Amino acid sequence: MSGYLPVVIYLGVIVAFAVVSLAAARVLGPARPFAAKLESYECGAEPIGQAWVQFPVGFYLVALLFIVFDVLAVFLFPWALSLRALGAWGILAMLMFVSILMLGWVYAYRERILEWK
Amino acid sequence: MTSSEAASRIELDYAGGERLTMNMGPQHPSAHGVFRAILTLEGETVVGVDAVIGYLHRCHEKLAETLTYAQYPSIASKTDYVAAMTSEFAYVLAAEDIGKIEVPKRAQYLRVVTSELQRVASHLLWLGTWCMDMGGALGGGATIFLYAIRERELILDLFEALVGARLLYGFYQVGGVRYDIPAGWAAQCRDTIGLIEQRIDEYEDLLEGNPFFLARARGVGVISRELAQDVGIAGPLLRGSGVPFDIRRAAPYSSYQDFQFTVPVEPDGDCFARYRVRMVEFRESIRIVRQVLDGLPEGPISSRPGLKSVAQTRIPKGESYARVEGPRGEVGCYLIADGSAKPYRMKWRGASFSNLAVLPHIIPGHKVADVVAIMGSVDPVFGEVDR
Amino acid sequence: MTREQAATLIGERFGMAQVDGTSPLVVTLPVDQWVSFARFAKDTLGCRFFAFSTAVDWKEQGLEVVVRVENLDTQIALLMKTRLGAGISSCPSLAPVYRGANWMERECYDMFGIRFDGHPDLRRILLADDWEGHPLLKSYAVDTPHPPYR
Amino acid sequence: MEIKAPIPVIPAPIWRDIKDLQEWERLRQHRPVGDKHSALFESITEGVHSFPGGFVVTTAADAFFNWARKSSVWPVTFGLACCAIEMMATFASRFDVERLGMVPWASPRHSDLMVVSGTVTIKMAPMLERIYDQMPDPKWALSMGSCANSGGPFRHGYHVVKGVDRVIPIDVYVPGCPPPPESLLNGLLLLQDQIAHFRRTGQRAAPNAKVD
Repeated sequence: MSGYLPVVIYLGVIVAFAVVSLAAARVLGPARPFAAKLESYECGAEPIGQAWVQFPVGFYLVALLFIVFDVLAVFLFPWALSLRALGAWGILAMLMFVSILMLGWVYAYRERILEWK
Repeated sequence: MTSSEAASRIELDYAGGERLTMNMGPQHPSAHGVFRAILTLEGETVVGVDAVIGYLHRCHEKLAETLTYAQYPSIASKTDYVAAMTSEFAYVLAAEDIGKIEVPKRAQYLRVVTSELQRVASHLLWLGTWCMDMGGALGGGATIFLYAIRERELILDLFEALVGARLLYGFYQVGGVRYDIPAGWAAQCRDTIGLIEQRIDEYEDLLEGNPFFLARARGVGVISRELAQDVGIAGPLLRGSGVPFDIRRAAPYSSYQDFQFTVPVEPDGDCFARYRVRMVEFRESIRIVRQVLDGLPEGPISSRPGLKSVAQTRIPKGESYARVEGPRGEVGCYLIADGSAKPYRMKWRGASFSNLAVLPHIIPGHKVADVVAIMGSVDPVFGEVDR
Repeated sequence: MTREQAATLIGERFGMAQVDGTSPLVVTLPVDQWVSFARFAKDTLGCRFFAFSTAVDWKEQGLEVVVRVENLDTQIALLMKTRLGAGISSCPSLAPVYRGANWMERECYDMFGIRFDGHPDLRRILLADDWEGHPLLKSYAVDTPHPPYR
Repeated sequence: MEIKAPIPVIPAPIWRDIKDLQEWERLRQHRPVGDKHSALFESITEGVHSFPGGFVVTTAADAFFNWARKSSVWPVTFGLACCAIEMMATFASRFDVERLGMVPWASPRHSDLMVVSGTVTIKMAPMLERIYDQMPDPKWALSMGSCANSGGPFRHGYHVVKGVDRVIPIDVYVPGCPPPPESLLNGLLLLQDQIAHFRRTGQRAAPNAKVD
């Protein structure tokens, strides 16, 4: 059980860092909100039009693709570290995993999502 | 019709995506000063530009009617404050043209040296800010900016030794120039331009081998030859669109005819062409400066020596339009004198005003990121746009 | 096409215009021939480069609009002038002929109050849209205070 | 293809229907005069002061906060005119401001200092004020160049605001037209001294009689 102590301490430090920095900002920072300050910043001019506009779907798809390959990266790191222990099976498993994602990438490429029209 | 109604009137006809009206406002890192473009976007493509200028309108032309011929040149240098020498040059040339005031040969040569050095300094600032605008694509944003400003400081040291000021000088006066070059200035000038010449080759290797830079500069912001002349853009923009027009060659003033230099012309009129034209202009200006330093004649530096005689310059009745090839194009001064100590009317033809007027014609259809690249390649200076 | 040929051509085609000066050919025109002369200069004389367009306030004699166009290949420069007559402040616009005139004429309207008829969108370009008065007129004092910034 | 975009009507800035300076002063009061510490911080310091010798803690805290604020003042890049070119030269390689801990930042939301470098015109004044308003609160303003100090060579122009302190409260004035980078650095160091001597009660080291 004691093996998990460093993990708990590490989680504590992460949470403490987040809480302390936010609390310090709220306590020490002189918050003086007033109308002009809370207006949305548009290079100094009055905001024109609303931002709540239907965006083209291209933006969303690019974000989606990023998520997929980000998850891929998350799995690659620990795999790379422990590759020596896994041996040949590890490589085979990762190859299958990556090829599935490559399938998704090929589909995205053929659907011309990446070219910005 | 308040702005909210204007916004609600956005048509939904195009590909389902609504149009977003966005403000590339006066305070914008790539605005090169106080320029506000109200962009109407569909996704990433710009479909409409409404340029709003006038945020730096400092009443130059009205002030010119209240200041005498000796007072105004130092204010004139604030129109194109990145190239202050060539701005004063136009006003002084117009006044001398009306008054038929003769400028001694040495003063003409000094004027050519300072204008060409000013062109190199101004192009250095252009290169720096343009590459910083294109940001991360060129290796971490401020790389070229820090190099270019480092070189520009060397030229500002030369001007500080000559005039005492770094950016805005009162060097030109009606009838000649105010200061003569101190001892050792010529040698220091030769070293500086020699150093800058090698550094320019470094910048070219750094940039032209960079695929990001080529992708962002080639084929972006194409100005056709016909549109260029129709809107009246001048200088590197005009020569970048294939029109071989340079005032120093077409109508040589202040003994430019004594020097050999080539006028760079690029046919295809996009950002890369303008970049090529300016890089060649670096070397041509350095060549001119060398020729001037070799052939600098002796003699007086002003036909009206002493500040008193300058202060009493009376320009007889008449009018004239004098133009100078500034780093951004044709800087002109249309002067109407009525014989008193102050001009009756002074119209300042700023090169950047016309160069900026071409933007609403070429920006629609580009991406938002290209707008930044086009703004940088047009290189407007807003003292000259808003006057 | 040298300057003399251009001068003679102008003389025949536009009888009313006086032509003088050498480096810029100064052509003084009546107002009604303004747009037709501009089109003539652009097409036949080949002056496609639009340098600038401005105005001058001659107090009693009224406003005068000045336009300079150039032919970059043959170095012919034309300085077109037209006197609008005392008290008149409207002039036909050159924007349909030269696209460069768009912003320049907006500035003339902003500074002199000359209404250019035929101009696509005549708004103030340098001053705020609700600025009272036209500053470059001789009747406008240079330091007219504008509340709230004295 | 000629795409005609709907040209949005730009709403006139608020000062259009202001009759005179008094009404404008009354309107400008909408901005609470920001002191440099928050109300919660004040109440904590009051509590600490109730203990004997509590001043030791608060002065130490003050010194620490002032040191932290002084050594990382981020200027918003607000270049208007010729002084902006000299400001760029100060930000660049030879007269580096990053030695003072100043990172030139593009958006007012992340910056503490506004260097007004250039002529403030009447069309630009509302924009300048809005950007100053949108900066988070412990903020300072430095007026660079004689145009920003008092209108400078364009003082008699009809379109020029006779000095930027008619628009926003200014802490340091740097003379010059344009001020060479050395004098701008001198102004920035003066500002850092001013920040360093900030007392708990929130007054500036030298109260600016004209604005406060």
